[in-house]
Amino acid sequence: MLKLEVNNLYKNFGGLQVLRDVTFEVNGPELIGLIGPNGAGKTTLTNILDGAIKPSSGTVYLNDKRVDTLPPYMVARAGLGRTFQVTRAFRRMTVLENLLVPAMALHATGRQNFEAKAREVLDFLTMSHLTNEYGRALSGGQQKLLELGRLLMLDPSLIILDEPFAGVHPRLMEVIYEYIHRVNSDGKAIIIISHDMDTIFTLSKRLLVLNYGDLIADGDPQIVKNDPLVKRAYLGEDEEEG
Amino acid sequence: MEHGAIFGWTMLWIIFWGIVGGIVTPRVYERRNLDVSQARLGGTAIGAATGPIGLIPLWVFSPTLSSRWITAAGLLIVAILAVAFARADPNNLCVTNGGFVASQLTNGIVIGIIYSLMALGLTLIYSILGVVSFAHGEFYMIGGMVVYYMSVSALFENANPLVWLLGAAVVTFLMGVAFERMFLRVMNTGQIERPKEYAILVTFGLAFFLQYATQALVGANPVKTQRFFPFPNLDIPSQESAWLIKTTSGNIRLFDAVSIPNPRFTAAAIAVILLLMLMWFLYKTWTGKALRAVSQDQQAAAVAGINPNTMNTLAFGMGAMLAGLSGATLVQVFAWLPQVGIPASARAFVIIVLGGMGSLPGAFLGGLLVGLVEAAGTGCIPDTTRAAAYIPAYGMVILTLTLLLKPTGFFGREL
Amino acid sequence: MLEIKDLYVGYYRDLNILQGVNLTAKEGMITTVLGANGVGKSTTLKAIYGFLRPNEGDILVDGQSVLGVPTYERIKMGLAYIPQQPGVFRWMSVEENLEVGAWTFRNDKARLKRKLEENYARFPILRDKRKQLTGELSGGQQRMVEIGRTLMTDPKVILVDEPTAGLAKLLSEEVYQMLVNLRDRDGLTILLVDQEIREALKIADYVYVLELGRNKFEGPASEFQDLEKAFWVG
Amino acid sequence: MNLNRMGGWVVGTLGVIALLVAPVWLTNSPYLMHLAITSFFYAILASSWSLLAGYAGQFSFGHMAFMAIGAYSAALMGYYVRFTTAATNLCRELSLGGIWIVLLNPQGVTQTNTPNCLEMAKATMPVGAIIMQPPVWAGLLAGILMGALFGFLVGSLVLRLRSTYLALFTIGFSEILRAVISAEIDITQGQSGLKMSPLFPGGISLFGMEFGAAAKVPPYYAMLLLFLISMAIMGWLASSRFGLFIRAIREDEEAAAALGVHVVRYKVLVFVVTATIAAAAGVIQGHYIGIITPNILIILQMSLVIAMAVIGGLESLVSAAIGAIIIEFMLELLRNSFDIGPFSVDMTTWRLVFFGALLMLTLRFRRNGLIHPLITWFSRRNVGQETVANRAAAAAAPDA
Repeated sequence: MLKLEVNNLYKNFGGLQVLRDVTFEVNGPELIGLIGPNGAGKTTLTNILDGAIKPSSGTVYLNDKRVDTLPPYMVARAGLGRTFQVTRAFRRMTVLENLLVPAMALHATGRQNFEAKAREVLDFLTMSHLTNEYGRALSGGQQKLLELGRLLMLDPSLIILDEPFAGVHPRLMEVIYEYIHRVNSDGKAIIIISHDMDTIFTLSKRLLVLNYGDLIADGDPQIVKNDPLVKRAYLGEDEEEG
Repeated sequence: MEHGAIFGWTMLWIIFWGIVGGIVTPRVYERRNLDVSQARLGGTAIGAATGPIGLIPLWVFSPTLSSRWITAAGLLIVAILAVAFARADPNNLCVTNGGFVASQLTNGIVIGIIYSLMALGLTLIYSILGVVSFAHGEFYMIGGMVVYYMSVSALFENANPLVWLLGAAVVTFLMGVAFERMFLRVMNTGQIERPKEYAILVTFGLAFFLQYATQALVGANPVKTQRFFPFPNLDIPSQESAWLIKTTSGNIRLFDAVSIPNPRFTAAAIAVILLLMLMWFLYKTWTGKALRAVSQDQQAAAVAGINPNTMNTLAFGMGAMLAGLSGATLVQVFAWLPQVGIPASARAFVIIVLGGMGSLPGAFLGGLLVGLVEAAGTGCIPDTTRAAAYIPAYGMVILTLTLLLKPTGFFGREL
Repeated sequence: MLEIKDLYVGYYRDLNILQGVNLTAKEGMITTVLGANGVGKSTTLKAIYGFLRPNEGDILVDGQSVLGVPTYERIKMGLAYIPQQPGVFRWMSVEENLEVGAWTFRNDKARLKRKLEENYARFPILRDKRKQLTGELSGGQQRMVEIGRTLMTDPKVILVDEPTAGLAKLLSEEVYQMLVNLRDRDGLTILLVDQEIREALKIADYVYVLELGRNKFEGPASEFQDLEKAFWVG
Repeated sequence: MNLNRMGGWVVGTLGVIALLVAPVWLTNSPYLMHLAITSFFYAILASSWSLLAGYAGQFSFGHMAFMAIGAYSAALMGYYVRFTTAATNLCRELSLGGIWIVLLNPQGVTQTNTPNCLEMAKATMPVGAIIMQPPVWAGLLAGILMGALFGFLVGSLVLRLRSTYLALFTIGFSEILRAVISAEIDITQGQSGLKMSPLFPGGISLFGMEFGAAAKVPPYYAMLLLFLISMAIMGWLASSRFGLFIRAIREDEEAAAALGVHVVRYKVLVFVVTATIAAAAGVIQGHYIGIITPNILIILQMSLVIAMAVIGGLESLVSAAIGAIIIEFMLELLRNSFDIGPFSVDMTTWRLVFFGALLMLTLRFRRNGLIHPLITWFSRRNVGQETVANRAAAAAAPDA
């Protein structure tokens, strides 16, 4: 059973407060949407969870193991996988090799043990015909899928997807939808960062809203939607209210 | 050295506390949620300068580390080292003879100005193209070669040395332009994958090519030109006591203490004029403004209608020309070989990293500093042959310290 | 004036941030493009100005396609662009910044002088600070420098990308007032992309709402009373 | 195992056999033997540089410095270290169960010569005490250790640097090393260089034949052996997780770390491995040539190695090695100067100009090198077909 605890996270860059007292928990295979206007601190939060940057204060526990002090590769091994907003396929490596990297980083055994699993993943992503192509030969959408595939090979308990739907073709979107559902029903928690409200509301069972470093809402999407704070963050200052 | 141990132990003490300060201070500042950007440099400087006396209050009160504090600590380190050196080696010229020290310092500044000129070219290229040219030293070498071969050619033998300089400028400028058009322009078209690595290797290849092409054309014998402009004989205030200025055709002596050889003096004078011309060009002409605009914000410059391709070519050509001109002024100072560009470019790299990549004032200040350090190193180390051989090493020590402590340099915009 | 027809733009051929956007900016009006962030508002402006190459579609200025024209020449077609991040030359003085704006007619001294005066009349504070480094100015003043520089060339259409992002409330009101003045006094056509829905609607003449790289709603600003409709998907 | 892979093995094995039996024909031409040995030396350096730059994306210009560190460590050991069976009580020494490792004092060149402490101690040492120069393998071991140590230090230092800074730093590191070696004349003899003993000072018998210390056949096999061993090690590394990880790091450090790759460890490790191999090559080459001078560190040497690796194919060990061998032979073939009418063309320099131009043109127009595309053409020629075939098969299958 996955458990993520984020306690009183603060982050400032120089004088700029990017995160202020962010606290939340993830229990079990939840499907969570993380939204907020530009500059709200979503990327910073992701980078802190992932270990790429250290919080100014506060702690993060993943499955009762403290991870905010760990470097990214240890956090990944502890069970947190993420994608990046801009696709980051390894361009001069084959699709198969791309998939082997996380598997072999996790286990110190030979590659033959993972090739079968990699082929399964490729089948699922409808990419098996591309097994030996180089990453750079893939189209943007295929690179996006490849990134999702790498996460399956890492087999984390919590996945953070950064803008998984940005710019993708509707047909591809279905594949990603299916991916999310399947991974979720396999018992993994997923946090989706997206600007695509439609998807967020359809997919997620719980919504976190960040605004200029504050976590202003956390709960059922339909309730969050009508929260005055959230409305103000998105629609601007309402003069009638003040 | 009579009491080398004193100096050695002082060095060890400084290094030890510098390391302690450099490691502990950032952690202290980070834990207190303070700005850590200066903590490593500041901690190292204060640790090295004052040892535990300064470090403990620093850790307890953790004040904001301004550059003034760091500069003060730096000067204190220099002072401590100077005192330790004087104690260790009381008979050294650097200790006993004030005139010698003044002379060394002046010569350091004089040579530093020329280093600056060359580094400015490199930093100009970097600020516009985002590329470090590993062939910078070869343009420097070619500038000198052009001057030498013009000075011995039948056609230009009796021409004013300024004509030779012009020739060097034209040749290196055109070579720079041609190279940029042929090999670097493709970087902007998206045809080249991983452009940074491509730029490193292709400019390195250019260095290799130019060096041996020059050697194939002119051979590997050292050449040197005569003094461009011999001094007139001056004795001020009077011939009997010329304590203010006394010149012979090959040397100038100021205040009866500072003596500068003519070639260095003229080279620096030309460099100063060139620097002023460069400033005039960059700040007063339309093209100069456009270059500065591109270096500060590429997108905004393009929006204003400035063609980035033209500016890239121009910047590379001018950078090459500045290197060529600094070589052209120095061919009357040093013996010139096809390989002479290598240490020169290594030095230019040190200077631009020290000054902050892409910063023009940084390059100027860095050049002066490297000139001074080299002068102090060569002048004060007792074993002169060894001191001369170690000249490139001083630059490397500076480079390593910069990369370790403050990778953005003096005025760095970004790493 | 400015027409965008069925535009597909993205960093890859198959990952299109814009998937068939159609927009028209009518002469002498403020046309505002709204939408949650990430739907491709800024991308649209970048594509119009040539920083991104469209995969499909066309961009017309006065009925003439700009697609083959390099970015640095689009200014000559009467286009101007004010990006989201202040694009001022930080280590140049205010006056130099404005002069760079006059790059395309740099040899016409009389015109340069006239345009400088015009800008100083428009933003008197800039006259006082004209020798100061632009990087030392406040955020609002930097915006003024940028707008002033953009106006040096007498553009017909200005593309404005979130002009008040990161500015204090008082300053943003000033900036919006500036845009209104540009429309009313100078008769400029403005294509405004914004996040501040309420404020942007106040000054807009015509509104487009994008969703995920596609047109969702459009209509005169007066018809846009239901803010939530513009934003939440119902 | 597919057909291509098998073809690769066959070609590789045939190549190795050819290299092993080549001395049978070459033995009458010491010149060709010398060329072969030198080309193996460069092949080791070019392929290890390609592991560093092509696989791991660390553009170091200090590779020859590691080679020099290896060679000088071995040479200095040969000069200043002796194994004795009795204490000297004059030199600095370390006792190891009956054997003393004695460190001689530098006798100096520039200043008045200081007497050799061992020579003076001989008078007091017991009769019959054996004084032995350290064997070649000890020097090799020392060279490798020092190479690894410096690889570790440089690797740890440049870890966080971006490619431009890394290149600047390593070029400076190389120059500083050359300055130190040239300046510390009392220890290194400066430009006149340190003599090194032959690889097999007492000669060796191979295949029932006796070879003297100056014969070319033993060093041929020594260098070939080192070449094959290092290719085997690097090839194994490149195809194992190590290779996978360093290539992932080259492509995208952040993404690799997010997938669980210990970026820091592998970046340092690749420096250590390549530095060690370069150092080993330096030791063998130093013993073979018999003298080591600071001139092995001039930028030209590094430029040549880079040209070899780039022209061969930076992203493949084998291509880089083949490129090195071909270019080394071409450098020799192009040695003969000639006259065109009144102009005499000094080919010793012009050939370098040619390779400089070729390096630039290769980078500009054939980023993958000139040899590598041939190899990939053979090994990957069916990938495209495979993709098409798989796609067709998928399309033909009824939707699930």
